[in-house]
Amino acid sequence: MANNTSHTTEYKVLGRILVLLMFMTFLTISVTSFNLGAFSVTVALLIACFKAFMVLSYFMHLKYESLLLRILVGMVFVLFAVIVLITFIDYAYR
Amino acid sequence: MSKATEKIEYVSYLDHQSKYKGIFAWIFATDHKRIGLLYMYAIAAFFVIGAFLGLAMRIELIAPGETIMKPQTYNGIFTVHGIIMIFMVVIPGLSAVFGNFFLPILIGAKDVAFPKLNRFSWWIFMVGSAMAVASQLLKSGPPDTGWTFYAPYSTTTGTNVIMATTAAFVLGFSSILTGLNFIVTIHQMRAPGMKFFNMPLFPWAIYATAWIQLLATPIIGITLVMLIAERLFGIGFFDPALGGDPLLYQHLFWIYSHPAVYVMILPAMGVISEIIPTFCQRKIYGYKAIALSSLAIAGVGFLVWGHHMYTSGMSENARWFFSLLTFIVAVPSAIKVFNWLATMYKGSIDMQPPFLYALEFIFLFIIGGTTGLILGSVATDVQVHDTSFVVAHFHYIIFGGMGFAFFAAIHYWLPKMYGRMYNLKRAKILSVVIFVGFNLLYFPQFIIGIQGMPRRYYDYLPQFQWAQVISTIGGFILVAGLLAMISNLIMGVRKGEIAPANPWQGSTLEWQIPSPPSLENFDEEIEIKENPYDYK
Amino acid sequence: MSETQHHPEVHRDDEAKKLGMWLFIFTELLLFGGLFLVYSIFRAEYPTSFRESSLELSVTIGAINTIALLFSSMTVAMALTAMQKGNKKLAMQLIGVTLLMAFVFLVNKYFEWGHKFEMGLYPGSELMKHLDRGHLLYFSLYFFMTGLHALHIIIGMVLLFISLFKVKSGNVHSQNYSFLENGALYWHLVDLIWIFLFPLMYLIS
Amino acid sequence: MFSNASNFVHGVDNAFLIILGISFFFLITLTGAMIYFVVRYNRKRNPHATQIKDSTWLEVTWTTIPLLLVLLMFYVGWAGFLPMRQVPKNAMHIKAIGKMWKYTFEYEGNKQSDTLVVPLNKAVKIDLFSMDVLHGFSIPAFRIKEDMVPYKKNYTWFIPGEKGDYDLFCTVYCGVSHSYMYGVVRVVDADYFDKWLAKLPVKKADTNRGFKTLEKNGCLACHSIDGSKLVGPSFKGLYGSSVEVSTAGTTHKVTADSTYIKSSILEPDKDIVTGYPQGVMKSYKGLLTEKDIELVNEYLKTLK
Ligand code: HEA
Ligand code: HEA
Ligand code: HEC
Ligand code: CUA
Ligand SMILES: [Cu+2]
Repeated sequence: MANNTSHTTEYKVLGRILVLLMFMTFLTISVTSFNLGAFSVTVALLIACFKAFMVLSYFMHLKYESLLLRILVGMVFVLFAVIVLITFIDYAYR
Repeated sequence: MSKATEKIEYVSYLDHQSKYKGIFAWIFATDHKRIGLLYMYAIAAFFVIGAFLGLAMRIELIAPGETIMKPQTYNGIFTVHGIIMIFMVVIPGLSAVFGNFFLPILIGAKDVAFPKLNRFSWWIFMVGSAMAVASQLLKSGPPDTGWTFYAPYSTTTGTNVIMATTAAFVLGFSSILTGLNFIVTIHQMRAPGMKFFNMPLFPWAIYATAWIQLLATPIIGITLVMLIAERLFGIGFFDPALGGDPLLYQHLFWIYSHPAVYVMILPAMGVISEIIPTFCQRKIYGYKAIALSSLAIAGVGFLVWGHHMYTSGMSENARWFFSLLTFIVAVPSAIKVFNWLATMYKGSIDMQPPFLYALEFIFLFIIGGTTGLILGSVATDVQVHDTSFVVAHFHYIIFGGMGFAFFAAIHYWLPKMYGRMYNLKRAKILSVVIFVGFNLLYFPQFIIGIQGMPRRYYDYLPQFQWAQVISTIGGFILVAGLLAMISNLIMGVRKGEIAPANPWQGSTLEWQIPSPPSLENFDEEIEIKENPYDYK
Repeated sequence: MSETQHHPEVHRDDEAKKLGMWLFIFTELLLFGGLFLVYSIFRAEYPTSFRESSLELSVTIGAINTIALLFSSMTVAMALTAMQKGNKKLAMQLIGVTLLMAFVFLVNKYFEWGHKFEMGLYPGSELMKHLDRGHLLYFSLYFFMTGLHALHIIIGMVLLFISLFKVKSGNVHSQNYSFLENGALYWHLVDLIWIFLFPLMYLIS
Repeated sequence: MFSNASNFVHGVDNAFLIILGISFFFLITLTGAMIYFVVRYNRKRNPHATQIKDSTWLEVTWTTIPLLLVLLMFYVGWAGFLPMRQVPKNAMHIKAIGKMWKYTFEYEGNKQSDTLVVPLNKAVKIDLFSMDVLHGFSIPAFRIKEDMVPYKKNYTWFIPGEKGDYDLFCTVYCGVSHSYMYGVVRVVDADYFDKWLAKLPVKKADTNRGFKTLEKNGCLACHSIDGSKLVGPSFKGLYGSSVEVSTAGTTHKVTADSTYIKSSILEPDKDIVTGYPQGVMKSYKGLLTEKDIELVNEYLKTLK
């Protein structure tokens, strides 16, 4: 057993995730086609984040990886979010 | 201490025969030690070029009006000086040279995690450097934007900006791959039994640095690509005449380039943290504080980029926010200085050249760092922004910091790398010469900076001349000292005495193996200590 | 660190490769991150122009591409599962499907871009020069971001092609599948980026 | 330090002295300690090091004290800066326009001047504009500096407190003659100012085609048409006059006729006017057509 580092995800699980992702895609399209103003962007982004989370956890097996790697991935996203927020401190008040 | 075991015959990595011969044994080498040396030779060559460009500027500035060159030439020279020094000398500097050579040894590994990738990084480093040099020689003339490539000047000037930015992009890629390699090495290749908190402090510093390289460099990469696209297609991201936003360029540029200054200084701090305990024969004071402050600097360092833009027309809220964070990031640096001094207390101090350079480092770093505090405060930055005060600040902290740490490192590790010793007495004298020349060169710039002398000025008002003259004289002393230092080192490598395995009585792993190390570094079992600086 | 007594070398190597791939994915994420930052700034500055311009894009094509990518992401994950279970044939078929989907994506993109080019809308064109700032920026970002993304699709396809041959030749097998695993990770990255590109580019009515 | 040149000097210098003071304190004590340790614990004197245990208490202390000090520095820096963004309502407005490599100031009533003249003890708001690339607007004596950003509004303001001439520098790199982009700020009595302003001619739209050519190609950044000396010689009275130039090192006199002017435009480095730097003016070969040069010549003839 040289190589048991990765978890094996069953086909069924992967299939279910795909169905969920498809559903989410249609949800975004339908939500944004109502004009909800600024709200629709928020919803679209929230859904996108959820989809990304699913892809990361199941397709990319992050759910079964070491805690360290999970923390690192999380930190990268947080870092990016913080950079965007700080940049907007300038733009929002100009 | 180190007798070769019977099983493996000891052959130094320098004498090791691989399937390639001659120069190919070097450029196709995957041995981290050889790659480290390759970086060192390349970087030393660029350093010499960059330094002479610096000297050319000093001669031009010795008197107002034209001295030896035209304004356009001058503008090209400071741009290229900046590009070479930043992207080709100090960013790769310590981490690619000494990181490559000593990181695996210090954590008890045979090599880095991906030796071929490591070789590839060096190759693209050379490609990028070649492009940077080419940008000088091509038809339209050297780029004349300053190393910051501020839009919209950089999107409209007729010089070789595309070539120079592509070069910076390629160099950035090399930096990313090196960082990636080091992170994986530290996570996966530590010797059995070595926990994170048993690592020496240089690997800790390299670890923090590698994260910055990995996460910040892509941003400048994409920014430079946007700049190129703007020049080629007139896309208008940054040029206001096309609808773009020049301040956005500045944000993106400094989102990378501020963290990049910590890429320069963190490994330097790591080197100092290695040298001080060795020459004091004392366990380093506040091991954990030093290790964690590296991570703190790397983390908070990501969030302070706006301090380069206080006068750019940024919103008031952003100005105070960035100022506050800038001050906070200074505290971990202060902690390190205090811990180094505490390590000297009641030590048994041996004044050898590496230690002398380390002391000079601390002095210059305090000056560079505390003038950084003046720049960090909004009111005073308004006065000295874009003046020679800033020029003095960053030469003190980059050259006085990273540069002197580099000199300390080479004097510290040269016996290990080549198995020979240089002339110690001469090294000490030259160290003092360099120190004096350095201060003469840059200190006057603080004063005229406060009086308002702007930077990137080809010509200036007569009231600033006295300082420029002192500066130029200092420059010559410095260059003379440095050339003598290099020749002292080269003579040491070629004809010096054979160095013992542990000339300074160091306690970290590199001193437990023969000098120079063998190809696989560790031919015998090594002992992992609870604390790497375990002096009794 | 986990020290397996018997095969420390092999064991570590795979872990290292995977970690290396993840780190590379981090840099890719931040590379696109820079563009998303630019996008959000300009979007905040020119909301109406961005909205108007996005109407020029066909949501249908975008949606088809989203589905193609999501589907391919699943099939490549399944290919890994198949490989882990030692089912070589199924793994090859699944990689094949993934590549097919990637191809569908590119063909779609080709038509989408081709249509814009016919209208005279491409970077550096006369028409682009006459657009107002908001529209110009939107389309510049559109071409830049989807272009970079398409480039990543192509790189991903190359990686998957190589995996396909490695599986076929037996270089990648149920005991050593780290190349396929990393290729798949890269492919998911491409999907991940599209998940954000799609709503931001196509769906801002 | 602490002059009375503008209302900001006090706040800025205050911050400067506080930060500098703390910095010097640390520089001197730390360097002193370093030297003392090196001497006192030298290996000759102290052959055996004493190992000392880490003290969490000490670490916390020397984290907290610098933290408090930097917060103080932040505060004084911010307090010194804040007034720079709070323009009083009654401030007089002047428009400053930066253009490669020259400043122009527009006063109310469409009046234009190359020198910034301001009345003593009166709040002046400067609206900053740029016509091409980034420029800086820095008056060191007043402790102010802001960038001029094309297509973006930016401003600065001050109350001058002492009469006199002060330097004005462009601090943001803007091309070849960046270092020649400087000017003078003149602070005068309010009475004198009113008289000066009244005398300042109203800017008239000059429709001469030769003038247009000069303006469009940026010649007027370096050459004035009113006799004042900028980066290059003034055009006023140039045509037909006798000019001392140096050609390949030898000085001689030439008459500024059409051929001379043409060669000065196409090959500026051939004849260098005495007292002016070589290499500052670039060649306009390919940029100005024959026709343009003719127009310029016609226009220069009118500038007596
Ligand atoms: C190695 C590179 C390096 C490093 C480490 C630093 C470190 C710091 N820098 Fe510097 N900086 C540059 C390289 C570097 N800088 C460069 C290249 C530029 C110019 C770029 C360009 O425009 O071309 C620049 C410009 C620059 C500016 C912009 C100036 C301007 O253009 O107007 C500012 C403003 O805040 C700044 C601040 C700081 C601060 C606060 C630190 C701090 O991290 C310093 C921390 C260190 C200390 C504080 C000293 C040690 C502590 C003590 C001795 C104890 C006493 C201290 C306290 C009580 C806190 N730097
Ligand atoms: C690492 C960074 C670094 C280093 C070392 C230097 C070194 C020098 N610099 Fe600097 N400089 C910058 C980074 C650096 N510089 C940057 C980023 C800018 C801003 C550019 C811009 O505005 O865009 C700048 C700008 C700058 C200016 C301001 C230009 C202006 O604003 O008008 C000046 C002016 O005098 C100057 C002078 C010098 C001089 C005289 C030297 C040196 O000549 C000092 C003498 C040093 C040597 C002679 C070195 C000898 C060493 C060796 C031969 C190799 C040794 C190697 C080994 C042992 C391995 N530099
Ligand atoms: C960067 C500044 C700069 C710009 C822009 C510039 N010049 Fe000049 N010009 C100079 C300088 C400096 C000199 C004097 C040195 C020399 O003779 O080369 C000069 C000299 C001249 C002379 C000779 C004047 C004399 O007194 O004999 C003429 C004519 C002239 N310029 C025309 C022009 C025209 C026409 C343009 C624009 C199309 C222009 N210049 C743009 C800087 C400039
Ligand atoms: Cu205008 Cu520098
Ligand atoms: Cu910075």
